[in-house]
Amino acid sequence: MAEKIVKRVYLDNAATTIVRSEVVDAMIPVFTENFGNASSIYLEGQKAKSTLEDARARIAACLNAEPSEIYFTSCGTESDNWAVKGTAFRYAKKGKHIITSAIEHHAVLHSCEALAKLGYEITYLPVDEYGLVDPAQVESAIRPDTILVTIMMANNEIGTVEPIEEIAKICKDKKILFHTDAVQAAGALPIDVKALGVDMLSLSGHKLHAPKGIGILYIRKGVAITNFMDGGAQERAKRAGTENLPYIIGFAKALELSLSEMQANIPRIEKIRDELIDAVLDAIPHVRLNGHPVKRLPGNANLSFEFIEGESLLLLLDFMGFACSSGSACTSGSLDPSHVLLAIGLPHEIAHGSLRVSIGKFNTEEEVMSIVPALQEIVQRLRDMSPLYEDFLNNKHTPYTPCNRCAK
Amino acid sequence: MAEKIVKRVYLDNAATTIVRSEVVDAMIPVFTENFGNASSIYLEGQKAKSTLEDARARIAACLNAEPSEIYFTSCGTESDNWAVKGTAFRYAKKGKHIITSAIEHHAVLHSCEALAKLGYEITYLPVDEYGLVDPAQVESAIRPDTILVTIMMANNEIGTVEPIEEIAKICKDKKILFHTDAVQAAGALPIDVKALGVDMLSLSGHKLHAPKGIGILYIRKGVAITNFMDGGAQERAKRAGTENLPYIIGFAKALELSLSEMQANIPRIEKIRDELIDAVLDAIPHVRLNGHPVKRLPGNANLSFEFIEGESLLLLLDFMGFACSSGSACTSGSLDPSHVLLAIGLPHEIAHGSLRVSIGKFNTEEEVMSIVPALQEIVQRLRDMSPLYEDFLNNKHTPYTPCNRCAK
Amino acid sequence: MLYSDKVMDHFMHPRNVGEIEDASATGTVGNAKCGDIMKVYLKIEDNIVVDAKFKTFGCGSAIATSSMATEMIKGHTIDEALSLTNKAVAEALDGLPPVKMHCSLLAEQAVKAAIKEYYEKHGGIPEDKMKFFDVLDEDEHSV
Amino acid sequence: MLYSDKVMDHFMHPRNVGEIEDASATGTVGNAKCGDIMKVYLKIEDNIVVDAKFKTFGCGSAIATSSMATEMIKGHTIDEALSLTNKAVAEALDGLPPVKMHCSLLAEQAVKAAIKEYYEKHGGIPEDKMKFFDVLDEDEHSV
Ligand SMILES: Cc1ncc(COP(=O)(O)O)c(C=O)c1O
Ligand SMILES: Cc1ncc(COP(=O)(O)O)c(C=O)c1O
Repeated sequence: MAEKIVKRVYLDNAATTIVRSEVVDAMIPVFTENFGNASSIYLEGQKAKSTLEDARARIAACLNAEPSEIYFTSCGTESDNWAVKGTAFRYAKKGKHIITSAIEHHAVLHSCEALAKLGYEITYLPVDEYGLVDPAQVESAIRPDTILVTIMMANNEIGTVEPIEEIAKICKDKKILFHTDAVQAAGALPIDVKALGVDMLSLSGHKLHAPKGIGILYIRKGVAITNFMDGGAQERAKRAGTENLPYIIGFAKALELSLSEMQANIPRIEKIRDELIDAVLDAIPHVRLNGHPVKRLPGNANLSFEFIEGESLLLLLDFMGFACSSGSACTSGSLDPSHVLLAIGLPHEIAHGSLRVSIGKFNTEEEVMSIVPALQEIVQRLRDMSPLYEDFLNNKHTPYTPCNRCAK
Repeated sequence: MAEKIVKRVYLDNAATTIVRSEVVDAMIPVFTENFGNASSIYLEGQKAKSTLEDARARIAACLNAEPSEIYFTSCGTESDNWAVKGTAFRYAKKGKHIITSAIEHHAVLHSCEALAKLGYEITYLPVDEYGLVDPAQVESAIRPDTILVTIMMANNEIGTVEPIEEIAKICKDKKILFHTDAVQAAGALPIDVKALGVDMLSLSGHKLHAPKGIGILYIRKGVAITNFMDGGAQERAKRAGTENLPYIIGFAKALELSLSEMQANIPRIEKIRDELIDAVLDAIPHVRLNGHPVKRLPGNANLSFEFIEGESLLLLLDFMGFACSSGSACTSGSLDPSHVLLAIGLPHEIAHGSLRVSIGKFNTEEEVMSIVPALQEIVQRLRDMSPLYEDFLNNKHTPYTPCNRCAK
Repeated sequence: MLYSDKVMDHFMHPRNVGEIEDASATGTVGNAKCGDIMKVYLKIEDNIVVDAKFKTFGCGSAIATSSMATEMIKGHTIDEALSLTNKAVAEALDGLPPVKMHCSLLAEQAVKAAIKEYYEKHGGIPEDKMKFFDVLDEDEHSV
Repeated sequence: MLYSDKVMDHFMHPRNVGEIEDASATGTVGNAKCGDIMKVYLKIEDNIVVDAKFKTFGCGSAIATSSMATEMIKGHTIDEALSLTNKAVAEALDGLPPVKMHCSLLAEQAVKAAIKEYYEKHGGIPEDKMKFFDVLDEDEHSV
C-alpha cells in the first residue's frame, strides 16, 4: 500500500449515483432555452408548463399512476417528511398513532420523532434477523387511533425488500393510510403503485442517475394530506415553490431509462453481487452477510467483518481506489453503529465492522471482483492490529476500562 | 396584429430569470465529475464536501455572514416555511403570536395561515399607499407572546423596499426574532446581514440567474429554530436531504457575479425603468404607477391601466413578443386580484388591470422601450372593447347583474 | 397553451365587438370586482336576432366567449338564442380551462339578460320562457 | 479531507503496531460497543519507557492517535509519559475533527492505564502521581 492507486471503483450506488449522460443532455437546454416559470401565461411559461406536464405524465406511466397523483418535491427526504407529517397533521383529530419499522431511513424516523415531540405516539416495529417486517405484526399493532403505517419498500443499508403488497392490503382492509419509502427500490425493482396498493410512495432522483435535489411523492387519488411546503399554487396548490424543471425532466428521463434497461441490468447486477458475496465469504474467515439471502436489492452486499472497525476499512479501501460505505452515508458524523444493523440483532462490535458494497449499472464485473483481494489484504492488516482479534486467537478476553460515553 | 412576432422580449425577471451561461458552465461538470455524496468519507465524497463548503464560504462572504450561518434549502419557499414554522414550533411555549405584513409572498402568508390552523395568532400589518410597512406599527404590534416578526425586504409585485434595518432594530431591542424574505432583493440590492441586523433571511437562486430549486436560509449564530426537513445529518444536522451540489455551486457563482456587477447593472436598469415609466405615463392616459416612487427595486415597474383587465393585456403583449406578468406568477390560476395591490388600496377593478414589467440584466434599453408603442396599441384596443371605458366616456354607469361568486 | 386555438382566435380576432346604436335591448352581467363585465347589444326584428354586438372587460376567455356567444345567436330566433347554453359556448371554443368555465356562463347570462330586457320592453316575459332566466341568479361556480 | 495529512500518514503507516512479549505493563481502554478499543504495551526499564507498542480496534483517528501517542512516549521517562495529554496528541497530528477528539483521549487513557498497571505491580501508585489517573474516569465528551 505505497502509492495512491489512480483507477477508482465506485461501489456506493446506494448513497448516490453519477448523473448519466442522457440525463445531463436532457437537462442542459432547459436551463437556458426553457427557463420560463411554469405558472406564467405567456409563451415561455406555457412552454415550461407543457414540458412539466409531459414529464409528469411520463413518470406516471412508469409507475402505473395517474399524472395527477404525481407531486414533485426537492428530495426523498421531503417526500418522506410530507407523507408522514402531512398525514399526521391532517388526521390529528382522528388519532395520533403512527406505525413504522425500526429500520426506516432517518427521513422517516426523524419525522416520526419530531411528531412524537408534538404528542404523537409512534410504534417502531422490530424486524427479524434478515430485516423483514412481519405483516402480522403490522396488523396487530393497528389501533383505533392509528392514522398511518409507513414501511420502506427496500432498506438502504442491508437491501432487504419488504412485503409491501401484503402490508398495503392489511392497511386497506383496516382503512389506514399506508406510505412506503421506495427511494432505494426505484431503479432496482419495478414499481407499480396500483399493484402494490399503496396510498403514498416516495422516490428520489439521485439513486437512479438523476441529480440530487429532486424527489417525488405519489399520492393516490382520493387521499388528502396537509401541505408541507406552503406558498404559491404550484403542483395543484399542494406543493409550493417554483418548479425545478431541469431536474424534473432529468428524473423522467432517468426513470424511463432505468425501466427500459431493468430486464437486462438487474440479472447482470445480481449475478455480480452473488459472485462477490461468495468470493468474499470464501476468501475471508469470520464474515457474515447481512440482510436477506434472496429478498434483497440486486446491487446490495452488506458484509460484517469481525474484529475490525468499519471506518478504517473504508479509508483503506478508499486508498486502494474503492468507494464503499459502512452503514448509511447520512449517518456519517455520528459515532453510533447503524440502527439497522442493531435492529437485525448484530452485536455493537460486529455492527461497527460492516461494509456496504452497492453495485450500479455502470460497474463491470471485473472491477467489482477486484475488491476481493483488496478486502482480503485490508481485513488481515486490520485484524493484525486488532486487540479483539488477538483475544479471539488467544481465546481470552482482556479486561478494559468501561467507556463512559456508552455507559450513559 | 396579424402574424406572431418572432423576437421575444423577456420582461418578467421577478418571476424567474434565465440561468446565465457562467452558472451553467459551473454546474455541468458537477453532475458527472463531482457526483459524490458529501456525507461519504472516501475521495468522491470528500471532494464533494470540500466543493460544498467552498461554495458556502463564498456565499457567506457575499452576505457578510459566517459560513456556519448559511443553510442550503430547495427554494425560497422552503426557506420561508422553515423560518416561520421552525420559529413557531420552537417557541410555542413562549408564545404563539407572529407579526407579518399584508403584502408578504404566499410562502410566508400561507405558512402563517397553516400555523393559524394550529392555534397561532397572526397579525397582518397593513401598508401605506406605496406598500411601506411602518416600523412604529411593528413596535406597537409586539406583545409579550410575540415570537417572530417576518417582513420582506422587497416586494415581488410592486417592488417596494421595506425599512428592514429599522424593523430589525426594534425587534432586537424587544428580543423578538426577525426574519426577512430577501428573495426579490438579492441581486438587486446589496445584502449585508450584519448591517441589516436580521436573525434570519431567505434567498432563492432563480431570481438571480441560478436555477429554480435552490434556496438559502441564513440563520444568525445563536438563533435556534426547529428543523423543518427531518432526516440525515446534512447541513450540520439542521436540514436533511442529500445536498444538491450542482445548484449550490450555481448559486454561489450567480451571487458572486450579481454582486460584482451590481455597481454597473443597477444604475443602468434603474435608468431604463424610469424611462419606461415616464414614457408609458406620457403615452397612455389613465395609468398609475404602483409602489414607491423611490424606494423600489431597480427593475420593477408596476402599472395599472384603468378600464382593462390584466390577463387580456398579458395575452396581447405575449402575442407581440413581450413576456410580462400581472401580479405574481404564483397566483395564476386564482381569479382574485393581487392581495398586494388591494393592500395598497387599489379598487378591485383597477387592481385587475395591472401589469408588472421586471427588467433584468440581459434586457437592453431598446427592447424594453419597444413595449411602449405595443402597450399603447393594446390598451387602446382593449379600452375600445371595454364597457367600463364606454361608461367612463359617457360619464355614466351601466347597471349590472351582481356576481354571486364575489358576493359570497 | 393556456387556451385552445379556437379561444385564441376569438380572443385575437373577436367577432361582433362594439355597440349597436339603436339596440332593441342590452344586457350587462359580471362585476368589475371579479374582473369580468360583459355587455351584449341585440337588434331584434320579427323575433329574429338580426344583429348582436358586445363589449367586455375581462380575461382572454371572457372576450372569446362573448365573441362566440354573439356569433352563435346572430341570425337566429329569440327562442334559439334563449336555448344557448354556456356548455355549448365552451364546446364551440374547443373547451375552456376549468377555472375559466365561469366566463362561458357569463356569456350565456349576458345574452339572456338582453333578451329579458327585450321581453320586459315588449309586454313582459312569457310564462313558458321564465325558466330560461333562472340562470341569471346562478353562481358560476356550480357550472 | 476528513483528516489531516499527519493523521492519514499515521493511519496508513502506523508506528509501533504490535505486541511486546515481555511487556512491563499493558493498558486497555475503550469499548467494542463504541467501536474503539486501544491496548498499549509498555516496556519500562529504569523509569524509562524503552519500548511502546499498541493494538487498536477503531476508526482511522483511533489508529493514528495510538501510533502518535506511542511515538511520543517512547524513550521518555515515566514522568514525561504521564504528562502526555490528549490535546498534545491531537496537536501533534495537526488536529482532529471535533467528533474524533475522543480518540486522542482514548490514547492518553491507554498510556495511563498501562503506567497505572506498572505502578500497581511495583508497590502502588505514588501519592503525587494519583492526579494523572483521574483522566481514566473521564467522559471523552468533555474534551
Ligand atoms: C418574495 C418572494 N418570496 C419567495 C418566493 C419563492 O421562491 P421559490 O420560487 O424559490 O420557492 C418568491 C418567488 O417566487 C418571491 O418573489
Ligand atoms: C431509503 C431512503 N429514504 C430516503 C432517502 C433520502 O433521499 P434524499 O437524499 O433524496 O433526501 C434515502 C437516501 O438518502 C434513502 O436511501
